[in-house]
Amino acid sequence: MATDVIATTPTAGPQTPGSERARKRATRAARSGRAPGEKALVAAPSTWFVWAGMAAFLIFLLGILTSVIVDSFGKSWFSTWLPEVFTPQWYAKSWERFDLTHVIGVTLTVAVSVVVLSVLIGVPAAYLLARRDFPGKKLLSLLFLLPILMPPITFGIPLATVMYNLGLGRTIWAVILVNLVPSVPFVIMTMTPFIEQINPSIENAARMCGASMRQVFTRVLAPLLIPGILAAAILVLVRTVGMFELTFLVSGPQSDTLVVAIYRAMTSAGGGEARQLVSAMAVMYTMTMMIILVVALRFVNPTQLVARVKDSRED
Amino acid sequence: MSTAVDSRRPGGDSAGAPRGAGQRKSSASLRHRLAERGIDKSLVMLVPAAVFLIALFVYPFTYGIGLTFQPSLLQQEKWGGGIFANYLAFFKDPFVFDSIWLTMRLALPAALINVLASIPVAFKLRGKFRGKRFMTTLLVLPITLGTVLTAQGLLIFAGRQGWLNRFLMEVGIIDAPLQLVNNYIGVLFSLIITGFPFAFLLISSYLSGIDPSLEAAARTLGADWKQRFRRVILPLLAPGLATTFILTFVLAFSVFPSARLVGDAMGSTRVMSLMAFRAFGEQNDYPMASTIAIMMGVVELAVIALVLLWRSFLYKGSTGGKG
Amino acid sequence: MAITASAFESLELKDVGRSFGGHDALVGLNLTIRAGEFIALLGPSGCGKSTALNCLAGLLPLTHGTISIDGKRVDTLPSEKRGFGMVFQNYALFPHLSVEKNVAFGLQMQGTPKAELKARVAEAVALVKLEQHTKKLPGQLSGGQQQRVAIARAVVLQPRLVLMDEPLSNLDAKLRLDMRTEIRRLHQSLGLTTFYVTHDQEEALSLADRLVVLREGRVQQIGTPAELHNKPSNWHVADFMGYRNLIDLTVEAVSGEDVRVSGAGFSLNGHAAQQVHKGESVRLAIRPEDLTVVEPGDSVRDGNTISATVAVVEYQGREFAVGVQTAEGQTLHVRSAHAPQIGDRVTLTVSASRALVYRSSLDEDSAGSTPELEEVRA
Amino acid sequence: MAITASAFESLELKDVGRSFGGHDALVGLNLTIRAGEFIALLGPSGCGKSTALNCLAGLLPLTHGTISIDGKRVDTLPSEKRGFGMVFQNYALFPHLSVEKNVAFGLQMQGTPKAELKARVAEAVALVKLEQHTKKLPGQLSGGQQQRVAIARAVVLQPRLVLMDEPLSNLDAKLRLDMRTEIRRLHQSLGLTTFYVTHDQEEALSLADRLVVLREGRVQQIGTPAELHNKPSNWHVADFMGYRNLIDLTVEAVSGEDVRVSGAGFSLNGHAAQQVHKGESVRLAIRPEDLTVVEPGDSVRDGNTISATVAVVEYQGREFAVGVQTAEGQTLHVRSAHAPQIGDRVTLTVSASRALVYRSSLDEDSAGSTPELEEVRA
Amino acid sequence: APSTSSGNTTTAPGASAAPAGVPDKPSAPVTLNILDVAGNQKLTGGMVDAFVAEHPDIISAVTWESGGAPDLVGTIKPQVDSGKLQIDLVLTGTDGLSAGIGQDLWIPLVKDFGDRIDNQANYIEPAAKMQELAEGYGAVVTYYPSGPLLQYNPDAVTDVPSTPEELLAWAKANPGKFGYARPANSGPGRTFLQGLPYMLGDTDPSDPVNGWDKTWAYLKELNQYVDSYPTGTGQVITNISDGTWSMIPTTTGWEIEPRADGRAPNTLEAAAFDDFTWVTDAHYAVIPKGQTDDKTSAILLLLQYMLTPEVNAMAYDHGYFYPGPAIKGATLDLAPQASQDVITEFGRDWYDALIEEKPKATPLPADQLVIAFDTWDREIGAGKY
Ligand SMILES: Nc1ncnc2c1ncn2[C@@H]1O[C@H](COP(=O)(O)OP(=O)(O)OP(=O)(O)O)[C@@H](O)[C@H]1O
Ligand SMILES: Nc1ncnc2c1ncn2[C@@H]1O[C@H](COP(=O)(O)OP(=O)(O)OP(=O)(O)O)[C@@H](O)[C@H]1O
Ligand SMILES: NCCCCNCCCN
Ligand SMILES: [Mg+2]
Ligand SMILES: [Mg+2]
Repeated sequence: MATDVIATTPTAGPQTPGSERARKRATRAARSGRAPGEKALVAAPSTWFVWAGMAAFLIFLLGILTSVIVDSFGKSWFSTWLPEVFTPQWYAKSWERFDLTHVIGVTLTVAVSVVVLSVLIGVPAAYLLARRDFPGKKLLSLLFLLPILMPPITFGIPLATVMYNLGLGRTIWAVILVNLVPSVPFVIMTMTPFIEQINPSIENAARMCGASMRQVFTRVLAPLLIPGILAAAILVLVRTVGMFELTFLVSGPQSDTLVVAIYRAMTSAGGGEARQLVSAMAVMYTMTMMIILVVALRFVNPTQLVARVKDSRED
Repeated sequence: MSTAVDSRRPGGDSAGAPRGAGQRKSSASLRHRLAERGIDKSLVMLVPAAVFLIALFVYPFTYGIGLTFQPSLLQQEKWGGGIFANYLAFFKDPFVFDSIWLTMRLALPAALINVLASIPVAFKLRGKFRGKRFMTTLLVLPITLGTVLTAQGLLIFAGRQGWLNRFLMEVGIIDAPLQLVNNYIGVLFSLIITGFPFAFLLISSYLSGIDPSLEAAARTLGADWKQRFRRVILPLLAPGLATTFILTFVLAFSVFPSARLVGDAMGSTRVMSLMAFRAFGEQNDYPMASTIAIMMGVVELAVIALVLLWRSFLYKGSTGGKG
Repeated sequence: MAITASAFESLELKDVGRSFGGHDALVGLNLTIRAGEFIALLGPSGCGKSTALNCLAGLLPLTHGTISIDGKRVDTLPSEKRGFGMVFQNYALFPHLSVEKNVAFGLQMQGTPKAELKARVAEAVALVKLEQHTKKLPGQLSGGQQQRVAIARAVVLQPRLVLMDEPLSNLDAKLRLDMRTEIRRLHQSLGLTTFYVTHDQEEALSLADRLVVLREGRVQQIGTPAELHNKPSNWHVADFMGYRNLIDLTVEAVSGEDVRVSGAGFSLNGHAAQQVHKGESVRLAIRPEDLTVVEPGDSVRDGNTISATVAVVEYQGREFAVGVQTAEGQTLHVRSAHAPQIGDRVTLTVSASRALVYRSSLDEDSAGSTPELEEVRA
Repeated sequence: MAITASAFESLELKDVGRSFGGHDALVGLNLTIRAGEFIALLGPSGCGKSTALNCLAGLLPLTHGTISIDGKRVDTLPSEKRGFGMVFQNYALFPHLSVEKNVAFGLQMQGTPKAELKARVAEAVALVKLEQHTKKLPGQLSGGQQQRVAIARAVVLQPRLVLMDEPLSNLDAKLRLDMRTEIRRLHQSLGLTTFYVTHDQEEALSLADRLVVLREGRVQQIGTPAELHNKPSNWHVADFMGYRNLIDLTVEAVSGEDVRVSGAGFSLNGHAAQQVHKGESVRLAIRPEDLTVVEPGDSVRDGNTISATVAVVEYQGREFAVGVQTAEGQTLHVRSAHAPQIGDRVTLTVSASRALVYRSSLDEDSAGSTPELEEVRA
Repeated sequence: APSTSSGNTTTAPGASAAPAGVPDKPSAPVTLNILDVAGNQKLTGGMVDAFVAEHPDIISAVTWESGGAPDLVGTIKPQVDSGKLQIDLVLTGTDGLSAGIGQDLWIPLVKDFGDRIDNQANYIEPAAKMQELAEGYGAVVTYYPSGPLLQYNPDAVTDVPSTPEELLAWAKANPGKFGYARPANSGPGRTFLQGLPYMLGDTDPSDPVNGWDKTWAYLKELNQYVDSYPTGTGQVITNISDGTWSMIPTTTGWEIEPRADGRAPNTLEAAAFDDFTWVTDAHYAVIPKGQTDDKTSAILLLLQYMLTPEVNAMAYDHGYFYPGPAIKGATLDLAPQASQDVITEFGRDWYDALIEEKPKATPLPADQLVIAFDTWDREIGAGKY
C-alpha cells in the first residue's frame, strides 16, 4: 500500500508550499470528492475489475433489451445481424391477436385494486405492529413475513386449489385475492419504518391537545404517512404488475394480466405464437413497467423497491 | 416542605389508603392492566389484516398440507404407503426428488454471485457523485424487464445466432457458437439479471446504514482501505449480507418461468416449481402438486434457517448509521 | 379573551407508582401541587422523571396510586380529557402544519368557533413572540423557535396544568439560557401551574418554586430551591446539587450537629446534615465554591485546612476552577480567584457549616418508617 | 512504555479554506499550533468548525491553503498517514469490537507486537478508568464511558495531535462537567497537543490555552480565554462570550476609548472596544454579572444608572438572575444578591470599563489585513 | 373447479336430456359464445361468419374466447354444474375433448342429434376415424394428417434421412443440429413421438408403457445428440429458422404456415420418411351440458352447415392445418382465393399424394398420452444433464 501512496503523491521535494500546482491538485481532489492520497487507492486493479464487471452486466442488459425491441420491429430475422424488413405491424397484430385492450384493462384493474386493498388492510396493521406490544405479536409478525419469504408456488398452489374449489378460479377476483397475499405483508414492511420515523410524542402531543384516537389518525398520522403510503402503493403496483407465478396459477384467458398473457403466448399449445408478437408484447410490458418505475423513483428511494427503508429519502 | 415524602415501596400494604383502594384495583386497574398488556380497542385495526392472512394464507396452506395426505389412486398404487403415498413418491421417485438438487444447483450459486458481485458495486456507488442516480437507475432497470421478457431477450440475444455469439465469433474469441440458452447457464443468467438489482439495492442500503464516521475513525487510526474493509465494514455488513443472501435466494429458489423458457425444463433445470406446476397444471394431480410445493417451502426454509443460524453468531447490533 | 390558566385548588398524587414488568420505574410518589406553583422534578437519567410526567399526563397507565384534582379522580380519564398541556423534549410539533395551525390544533379539537380560535391563536403566538413566523412550517424554524411554538400550543388551551419534559435539553447553551428566562416569564405572567422535568440542577433551581429530587424512582427530597441548595437531605441530592466534592471519611467526634471527621490525610469540622455516630463511615459533601484556596493574608475558616497539589486549572471567567490532589490521592474541586500553577502546593479551607456530613448509605433515613436496609446500592 | 505524545515544534495552517460547491464553509484560516497547546475552535452551529477539523484530519480535501508540520507539508498525506488521533462527536466506536479491541485497533494497524500492544492498551484503558469494562461492547456502555473509550482509542497511538469534535455535546450536564475535567487532566498529564471543537463557550474557556472564534467560516478572534472573556473583538464574539445584554444605541461623545452612548431611554459611559465615531449606531455589550442592582448603600459606578422594572427572577444558588425591563421595553439581564419582587422598580449600574461599545456591523475591522470588504455578510 | 375425482357421471341439475324438445329452428335468433381451446378459430371462424351472414334469423351474433386446453375443464365444469352456461360451444382438440368426456361435460351430440348433422356421413375416412374417438360427444369439424415429417435446411442437410435410423445417424454425425420440443408442450413433438412406434415396428403403438420398447430406446439414443428440448414449438421454429438447428420433425401445418407468415425462411425444405404412418389430428365441436333448446338447435344447424364441402373448404386457411377439411369434396378450388394463393406458393405439391398413399392412425387416447408424456419427461427429458 505504501508504495502506491508514494507513487502518486510525489510531493516531498520540488513542491513549493502553496504553489499553483499544489492548489490545482488540491482543488481537483476536492472536486472529485476524494480525500488527499485517496487517488492511489482508488486506482487499484480491483476498481478496474468492478467497472468492467458492471460494464459487462450493462452490455448484457442492453443487448437483451435491444434484441427484443429490434425483434419486435423486424420481419424475417434469421441468420443475419438485423432483420431483413422493419415493420411496426407486430404491435398492431399482437394488440388485436391477444386483445391487449382487455389484457391491459385487467392488469390495471388488478393492480389498482390490489394497491387500494393492501394499503387499506396493511397500513393500520403496520401501525399497530410498529407501535404496540400485544400478546401474539411475534407470531403475527412472523406470519406476515412468511408470504414474502416463501416461494410463491408453495402457497400459490394450495391457494389456487382453494380458489378453484370456491368457484373463483380464473376470475379477476381470484387474481386480486392471490396478489394480496404478498402485497399486504409488503405494505406492512414498507410502512413500518415510515411509521417508526414518526416520533410517538407527536401522537402524544395530539392527544394532549385533546385529540381522540380517531382524530390522531386522521389529522396527524394520515398526512404524515402520505409519503410512506405513496411509496408502498407504487411498490405494490410494480410488484403486482410484475407478479407472474401467483397470477398465472389462478388466472384464465379473461383474467390474465400482461405478464401472464405474454407467457401464454410464448408457450401456448395450439402453436406458439410468432416470436415477434411476443416481443412486441414484451416491449409494451417493459415500457409500462419503466414508466411506473421512473414515476416510482421520483417518490421512493431505489432501495425501497426491495426492502424496508432504513433512511429517509436522500436528496 | 418535605412532609409529603413517603418513599415506601407500595407493594402489599395498602393500610394507609383504605378508601376506594379496593374499587380502584377492580375497575381502573383492570383497564390499566389490559392496556399495559397492549390490549385495547385499537387492536381492531389488526382485524382486517389478520382475517386476510388467515383466509388467504393460513387456511389455504393448511388445506394444502391436508391435500398432501389425500394422494390420488394412481400414486397410491404406484408407491403404497396409504395417505403418505405422495411423500413416498416425493422421496422415492428420483425424477421428483432430484429436483431439490437441481433447484439448489441454481439458487445457491445465483444468490451467492448476486451478493458477492453487489458488494464491490455498492461500494463504488456509495457516496455522492454525478450520475449516481443514473447509474443506480441503470442497475435497477432489470426489474422492469420481468422474468418473461428477460427470457425472451436471452433467447434472442444469447441464442446460437444471437448478437452475443455472432460478436464473439466475429471477433474470433470462439469458433462455434456457445450454447448459452435452453440450459443451466441460461437460467443462471436470467437469475443473475433479475436478482442482481435486488441484491445491489439491499446491500447499498445496508452499506449506507453504516455510520461513515466509523470509517473515518478507522482512517485516523491508520487503517488503509483493505483494513478498513476487512476489519470494520465487513463485520458490520455481514448480517446485511446474510439477509440479502436469504432474499435473493428466495427469489432464485422459486424460479419458474425462466426455468421453463430459457432452461432445459425436464433436464438440467427441472426445478421444484416446475415439478409442482407440472403436477398441478399438466397432470391435474393437486395432492401431489401440493406435496411438492410444501416440500419446496420446507427445503427453502431449511436453507434460510441455516443462514440465520450463521448470522446469529455475528455482531448484529446497531451499525451507528441512520436508523 | 386573555390567556389565563384554568384554576383548581390542588392536584394530589397519592402513592403513584409505575413498574415495567417487575422493574419499578416510579415508586410511591406523594405530592400535592397547588395552583400556580412551578414544580421541578429533578434527577439523573433513568430515575423515572419521564415516567412520572407521563403518568400524570395519562400517556402511561399507572400501576399504583391515584391522581385527583380537588378530590376528583383524574387518573381514570384518558389523556385527551384531562385538560393538561404538555411541552415535549423534542418539541413534537406537527411537521405538516404551520406554526399557526399547530397552535390552533387543540382549539380545533375542542370545536372552538372560528373567530375565537383566531383571536386566541394570535394571542398565544404573540405571547411567545412568533408573530413573524405564523405561516412557517416547524422545519423552517430554529430549535428555540420550535420550542416556543410548542409552548404556545400547550398554553393556548388554558390548561389546568402544564407538563414539560426536559424542554430545553435539545437547545444549545446560549439558547437554553434565553428560553429558560422565557419560560419563567410565561409562568410568572400567566400564573400557569407547571410541572417541569429536568436533569439540570441549575435549570431546576432557577425556575422552580419547589423541587422534587428523584433517585431510582423514589423521591429523595422535596423543597424550595434554597432548601435543596443549602441543605440537601442526603449525599445523593448533594451530589446533584453541585456538591462536587464527596469524600468518604470517618466520624471522630459528634457534638450536636457539629461533627469532626477525618481520613484521606486530613480532618475537618463539619455539620451533620443527617444523624451520624462516632466511628461511622460518612460522606462529606462540599461545593467547589465553598472550598477555597487560602491566599496569603486570608484567614483559615473554622480551623479547617487541607494541603494539596494543583493538578488541573480551568478558566471560568471570573474565577478559576482548580482540580487539586491531596497526598493521599483524593481529588478535590476548588475555586480560586487567581490561576495557580500546576504542581503548586496549596492550602484549602472551608467553613464548618458548608462541610456537610452524610451517612454513607442512601437508605431511607430514620424519619422514614421502613427498615429496608438490605436494599442499599453503592 | 508510558503513553506520551509524539512531539513536533509547530503545526501551521496557512490560508486554509474549503468550499462546498461554491459555498465557502471555511475561509483563510491561519493558525500556528505549538506542541502541547490546547486550542479550542468555538462558534455557532454551521460556522465551519467540523469542516476545519476534518480538513486538518485529512478527511476532507482542502480547496485552499496548506498545512505543514515543522515546515513539512502534511495536507497531501491521507488521514491514515498523518498520525493524528481523533475523537468524534458521536464517539464512532466500532460497535462490533469490545472496548479493549477498539483501543487496540490502531496499534494492530501499525503491526505492534502482541506483548507491547497488550501493555499499551491496558495502560490507555487504565488512563480513562475503564479497567472494569474491557470486554464489553460499546452498546453496553453509558455515554460517558463510550466517550472515554473514544479518547483512549485516540491517545493510545501517541498521536502528534488529538482532534476532538464536540466530544461532550451528547452527554448530560453533570457528566459533561466530569468529562471536561477528565480531558483537561489527560491533556495536562500527557502533554497532548489538542485541537478541540465546541459551541459551548464555557467549555472552551475552561479547557483551552487559546481559543479561535469562527463565524460563517471566518476567524473572528484568536486569543487566550481571558482575552476573549474580557475583550471580545466584536459584538458577535461578545455575544458568544456571555455578554447577554446587547443594546443598540447611538454614540453621543467619544474621547479616546471613553465613549458616551445613549438611546433606549438611558445614556451610559462605556469603553470603545472598536473604533467608533460620534453619531454612529453602535452595539453596547454588558455581561449580566457586570450589570448589578444598586442596593441601598451601594454606590453608582462611573455615573451609570438605568431604571427598570423587575420582570423575571431566577434563583442561581449564590445569587439571583433577574430579568428587568426598561420603560422603553428593553429587556436586560442582571445579577442581584437578593431576590427582588416582580414589579419592583430597580436602579442598575455598570462600570464604564465593563460596558463595551462595538460597531454594529461585523465587517473585518481595520486591524484585519485583507480588504475583502465586498464579501461582507449581514 | 378441478377435482381429483374423475368419472363423475351424475347429470347436472339443469341439463336438458330430452332431445325431443329441441326445435328445428330456434324460436328467435340466438347469440353464441364460442370457446376455442385449439387455435381453431383461424380455420372455422370464416365458416361461422358465413353462416351468421346467411342465417341472421338463426344466429344473430357470435363472440369468441380463446384459451388453453388444460384450462378447459376448469372453465366449463363450474358452468355445467351450476347450470349457468357462459360458453355455448367449444372447439377443441382431442385433449380437451376427452378431458370433458371424463368429466361428463358434453351433450351426447351424435346419439341425440346425429340425424340433424347427417353431413357427418361425408367425412373422409381418416376424419371419420377421428370422429370415433369422440365417442359421440363431439363432431369433427376440421382434420389434418399431421406428421411426422421432417423439415430441414438444404444448405446444411445434403443427405436427407429417409428412415429413423438414418435420422439417428445424421444426428450422430451432426450433434446439436437436430432437435424437437418437449412433446407435452408441442404438436410436432408429440406427433414425432407417436409416429415412431409405427416406423420402428414397435409391438403396440397404442401402448406407450409396454409396447414402445424400440421407440424409447431410439429416443434415448437420439437424446445424446440433441442439445436441448424447448418447451414450445415456437422456439423450435426459431431454431430451424436462424440456423441453430438444421433439421426438425414437423407436421404439414407446422411446415407450411411459418414459412407463409414469414417466421421461417421459405428456403427450408421438407421431407417424408420412406415408410411412416400419419398420426392424424382433428378439431371437434362440443356442446356443454345444460344448453338451451334454442341454442342447441342453432348450433346443430351451424354444424350441419360447416360440414358442407363448400364451407368446410375454408379450413385450408394459410396451411395452418393442411389440408384442414374433414369432408369429402372440400377441395382446394372451393377454398377462398387467399388460401389458394398461399397454398400455391408455400404448399408442397407432393403432400397430397403422400397423404393419399401413407397409412393413417389415430393418436393415443388422452390418458395414454399423459403416460407417454410422463415417460418421455422421465426417460428422455430428465436424461439430459
Ligand atoms: N417502556 C418502558 N419499558 C421498560 N422500561 C422502561 C420503559 N420506559 C422507561 N423504562 C425504565 O424506567 C426507568 C425510568 O425511565 P424514565 O424514562 O422515566 O427516566 P428519566 O428519568 O425520564 O430519564 P431521562 O433523563 O434519561 O429521560 C428507566 O430505568 C427505564 O429504563
Ligand atoms: N458535505 C457538505 N456539502 C455541502 N455543504 C457542507 C458539507 N459539509 C458542511 N457543509 C456546510 O458547511 C458549513 C459548515 O459546516 P460544518 O459542519 O463545518 O459546521 P459546524 O461548525 O461543525 O456546525 P455544527 O456545530 O452544527 O457541527 C455549513 O453551512 C454546512 O452546511
Ligand atoms: N392440437 C393440434 C394443434 C395443431 C396446430 N397446428 C399447427 C399450427 C401451425 N401454426
Ligand atoms: Mg426522560
Ligand atoms: Mg460540526
